[in-house]
Amino acid sequence: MAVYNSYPLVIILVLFISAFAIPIFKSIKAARTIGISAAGISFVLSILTLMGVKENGAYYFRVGHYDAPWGIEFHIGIIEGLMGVLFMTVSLAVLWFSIYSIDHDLSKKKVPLFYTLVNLLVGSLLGIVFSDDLFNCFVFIEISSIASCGIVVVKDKKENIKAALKYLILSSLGSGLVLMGIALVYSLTGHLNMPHIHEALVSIYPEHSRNMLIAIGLFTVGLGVKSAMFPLHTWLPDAHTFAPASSSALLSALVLKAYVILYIKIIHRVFGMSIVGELPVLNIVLLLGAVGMIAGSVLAILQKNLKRMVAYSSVAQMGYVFFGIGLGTTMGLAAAIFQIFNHAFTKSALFLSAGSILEKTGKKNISDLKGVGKEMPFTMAIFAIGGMSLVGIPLLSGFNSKWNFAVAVIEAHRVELLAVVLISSLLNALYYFPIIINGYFGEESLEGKVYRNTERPIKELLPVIVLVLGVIYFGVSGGGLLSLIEAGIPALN
Amino acid sequence: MRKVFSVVLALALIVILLFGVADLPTFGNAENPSNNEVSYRYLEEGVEETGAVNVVAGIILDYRAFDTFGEATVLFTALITVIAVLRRDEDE
Amino acid sequence: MKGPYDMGHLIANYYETGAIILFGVGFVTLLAHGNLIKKIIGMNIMDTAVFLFFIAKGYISGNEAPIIRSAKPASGYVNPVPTALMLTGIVIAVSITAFALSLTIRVYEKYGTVDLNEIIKMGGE
Amino acid sequence: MKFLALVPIVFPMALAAGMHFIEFKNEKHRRAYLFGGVFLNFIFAMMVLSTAQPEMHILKINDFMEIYFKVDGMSKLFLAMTSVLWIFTTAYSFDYMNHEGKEQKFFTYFLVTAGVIVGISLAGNIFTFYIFYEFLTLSTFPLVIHTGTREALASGKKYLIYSFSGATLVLLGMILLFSVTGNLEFMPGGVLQGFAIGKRLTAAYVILFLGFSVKAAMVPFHSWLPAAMVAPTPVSALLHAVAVVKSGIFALVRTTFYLFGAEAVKAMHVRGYLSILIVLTILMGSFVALHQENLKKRLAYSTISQLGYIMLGILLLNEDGLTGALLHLINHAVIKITLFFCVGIIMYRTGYKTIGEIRGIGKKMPITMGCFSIASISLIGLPPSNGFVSKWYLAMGGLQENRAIFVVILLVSAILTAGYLLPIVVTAFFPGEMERELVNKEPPLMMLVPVLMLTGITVVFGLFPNYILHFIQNISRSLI
Amino acid sequence: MNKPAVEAERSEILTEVGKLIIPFIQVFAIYVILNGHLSPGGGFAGGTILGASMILHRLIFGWDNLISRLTYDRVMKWMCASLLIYGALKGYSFLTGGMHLEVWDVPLGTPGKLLSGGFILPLNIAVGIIVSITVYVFFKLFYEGTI
Repeated sequence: MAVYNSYPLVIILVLFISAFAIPIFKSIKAARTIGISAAGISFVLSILTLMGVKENGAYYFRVGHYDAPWGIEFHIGIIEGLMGVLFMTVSLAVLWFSIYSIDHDLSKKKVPLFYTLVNLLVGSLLGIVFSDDLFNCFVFIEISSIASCGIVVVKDKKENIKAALKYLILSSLGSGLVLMGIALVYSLTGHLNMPHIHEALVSIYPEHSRNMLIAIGLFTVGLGVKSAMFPLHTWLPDAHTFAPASSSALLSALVLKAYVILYIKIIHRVFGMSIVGELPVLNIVLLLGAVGMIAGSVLAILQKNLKRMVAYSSVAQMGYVFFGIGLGTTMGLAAAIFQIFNHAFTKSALFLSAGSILEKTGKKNISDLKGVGKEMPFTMAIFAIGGMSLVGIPLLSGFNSKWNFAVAVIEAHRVELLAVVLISSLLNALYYFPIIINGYFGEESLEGKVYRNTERPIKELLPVIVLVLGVIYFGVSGGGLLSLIEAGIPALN
Repeated sequence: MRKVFSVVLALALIVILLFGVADLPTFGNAENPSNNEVSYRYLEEGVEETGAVNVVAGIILDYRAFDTFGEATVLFTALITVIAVLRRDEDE
Repeated sequence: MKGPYDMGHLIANYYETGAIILFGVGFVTLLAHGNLIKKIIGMNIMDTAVFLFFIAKGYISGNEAPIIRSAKPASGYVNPVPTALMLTGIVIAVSITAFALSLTIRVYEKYGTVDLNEIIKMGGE
Repeated sequence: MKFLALVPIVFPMALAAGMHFIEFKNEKHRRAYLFGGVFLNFIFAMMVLSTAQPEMHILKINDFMEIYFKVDGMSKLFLAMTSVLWIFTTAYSFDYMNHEGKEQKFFTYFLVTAGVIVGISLAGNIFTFYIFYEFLTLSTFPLVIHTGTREALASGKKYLIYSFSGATLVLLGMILLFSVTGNLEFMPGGVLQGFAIGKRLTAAYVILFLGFSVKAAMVPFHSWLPAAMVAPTPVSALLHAVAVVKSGIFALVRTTFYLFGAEAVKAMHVRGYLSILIVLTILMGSFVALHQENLKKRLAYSTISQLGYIMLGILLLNEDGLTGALLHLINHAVIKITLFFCVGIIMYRTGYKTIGEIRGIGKKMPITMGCFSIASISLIGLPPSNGFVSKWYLAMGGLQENRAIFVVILLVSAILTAGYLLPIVVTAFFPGEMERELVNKEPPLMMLVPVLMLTGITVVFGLFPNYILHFIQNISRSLI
Repeated sequence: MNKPAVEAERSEILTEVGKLIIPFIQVFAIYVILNGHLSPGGGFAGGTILGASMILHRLIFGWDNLISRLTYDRVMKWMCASLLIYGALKGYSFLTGGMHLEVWDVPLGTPGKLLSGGFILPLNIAVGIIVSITVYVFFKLFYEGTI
């Protein structure tokens, strides 16, 4: 039992306990110090965990004194390790950014609460990713739903409250369905620990297939609501639009992803492809993902509000993820997980830059943003890189992601689906390029604009630049990450 | 319209789930899969292992204590969010 | 798949059956009503239904609650696991309800109504 | 020295960046800086072309994504052409842009595009090519919308949409091809040795062809080109004669002969359908050009039809056809850039845009209009002009495929070319009754000299085509 | 701490009955918390009862010194302190258990006695405090919008 095995638990404990400690101190400075230092510690630990896992492969870690069927266990494979690093990186960058931006949106008393909620949120998301016990995952799901609604509503505007309420109602509906699914599975197997459930299910597969189908359906719908699978995305635009920039970045980059990871675990660890392959679920997921890829982009094209447009493009990007899962092949899954990385970095950078534009110029409509490229060139440049990555310009991570999907589609002998991937990337071009163009070019829009008069200082943009560098890095050397993911997938089932 | 839609949806849900219930193990039967080695160990050795006569307390605070930890965290999170929503700032 | 569905089994599983129907009722209450309070009530009904369903899993006819006093064999007690889980679930439901209610209060302060449809009609931006 | 290839690509971009940091004392200094830079880049390019070891692997992301440069006959031809013409364009643009304004912005993207074009011509596999192809769109876009008017923005948007749709098709074709061969390197004779020509390969070829022909302005994907005429003249000259459309043609050559190989394409039996589109392109371009009042628009449509010739020559898939095509690639570049420069001079001097306005202008600008007439004659292809040589080889190729119809089409379109170019000359020199008194004189030397030199090149190519002809024949021999 | 706007007028009966029963309620709550490992109940149930008793106290006696002593900061301090204790204890046992370390652990004691069950008793107490405070704060916030 090496020391690093306990790091995932330590990460969660550190995040939660720091969150417990923050409200004692009233000063913003103290809250910031505690929150960010806890995130920093967890970041280091997550990297160490990943290195250890790469060294010695996946392992189980029991939380407490009792082994799997009696106690609760973590399962840490390469995928989980990667997710840990991803989550901590993004959340650290977002926290760093929030130092400069958050008190613009929040009243002084709310800022410590924001940091508390962020730590709780990230910790619970990591709990969802790490835990190997269905009911434990459910508990963490609830923490994360409350906390994510919380970071929407800390900003005391009426739209925020409306959005948070919508979000809360729909996501508690989703968690109700998930709990129902857990109940079904439990009544079939009497277990809550994923591998044990898997054994039991395989042993009783043929006769109880109906209940299994129902259970998977419940999980799909429940988690689909929470991770904005296409027809169930209706809560997302409001929540992501009105939340403060940092919150939107966290919500779109991390929260959606954790539920997807849980869904992947349920498909591969709980039921296993041997059972899921027999059931029609994955085809439906594939269809919904494909529809989402197109429809999300089309909806995004129709938007007038910048952040809302970015939010709708998240729907499209999550469509890619479900598309990859729905393919049901290893390559498809790898592409989906790579897309999770790509989208996490790109979309957080987009939201943060869009938020800075909104904060500095006070303009939230796309039509008003003409010439903003002259006023805040660097922010706009970050936005442009993010947009190009989603459009799929080579040497940016979005291109690699699309390429992976193309390969997966061809491997799955469904060449016709290539059209979906490419069309949706074209649609991305249709709504990202006009913004960039109007931002930088076009004469009458530039008149009266003063060069860099509203630009954020570079020091405050650094965290976003870090994220963008991540985008470029995954674009230039995406092969390493992909091979790592592919190496990690066998440990999933 | 929306009411009709939601009623139909709910009815469909009920019917589907009842199909599921129709071949769930029988209620109250000691041979059900849910009464397996897990619960037996809790009942057999729970007292020795946790020292709690109340097995449920033993489970929530020792066997599956991590759930309860999360549970306390849920309460705390709810408290923080409710404060964030409702607490008026006197100074402003 | 199992052949013809015997409704007798539904009667035998009357606990689960009731729970499912309750679940549907909560579902419809949550979706159909615009009034936020009713929505929250529907939410609670749904959760309660799931709790009922879950607890029913633990019941063994003729056995008593899992508090080990006498030297009774383990087979004499009901399954404690669902009870333990549902304790957690109840607390979670309480927290969610509290949060939702607080949001409702704020919504009423800001919009002057608790009907979600009207609120959405008012829009925002 | 494997990074040598990067020098002519990165250097202009560095220059472009440098412009924003260096404080130029006066206009002269900047001109010296720019011209020196472009010329230096020309020398770098020549160094790369004459390098000892022609293969340069830069960066390998995975077996599909690899940045890889290679110097072969085709890239020599294209790179030499572009970098020579670039120098002339630079010299020409100084005065012209001076009255267009916003030179800083213009020259920035101008230089970036120069680097991108070098990348395109040196790309050793289609992935590298694709990267620079996308960058070309992005870097020429600001030039297209340079004036910044609403009209310019609109046509710029059109340009973007067309180019990206084409690029998406290209990506699709690449993926399909890669899924079969697993190798996307440009090599003479193609990468398909030992692969059965299946449906997927055919689909890949057609998709790639259509995708690239968007930039090559093939009907029905041509309409962005006339729309892009709102750009200042040097840009139009670049777009047409040098950079964009020619890179589309270049891509077609690469795809057809270096990826698939003539044999495979022959075996696909899709040439018929494609050549129908191309014939449409030739005739339709010429016919529309006939009744364009705006000079630049007229030249634009003539470009469309001339590009049709080249694509036709490519699809003939025989040695003479390819020779003619490549020869016409060069000739058309030189001629068309000359024509555009002349029109640009007219606009610069008088601001006239349509034929009706330039009545009798030949008397005032004899040199300019003289060059214009020479260029038009060469484009029509009267012997002993260079246009004649290339068209001769195209006709030869057509006859080898015993498709006399192509020859007929060539002749018809030559007549049409005469039909839409000569009137300009005639109205310029023989105004009939003078309408208004023109006071303008010839333009400044910096604009006139490039035109003269280019005309000289045209004439030289017409009289002594052998040197370049041999070079091109070697290439096409190696490919067929 | 200024007085809240909402202030129900005192009623003799209520005060007397409250004086009578509230102590019993609180004692019962503490009993439930302390016997959580021996009988039905535990931290959550007992904490709820305790919170309910505090709510009752607030409703009957209004703004007297007990309530006014429960300021936001103090309440939060108690809450966070007990949560930190809880987290520290559980984290200790999680880590030692997970790492299979044979280190000192609370003696389990003899089942059935009050002082038994290892960590369960202190945990129950901590949970009781947390829950009671949460319930009370929820009530205060809903009722007065401030603490």
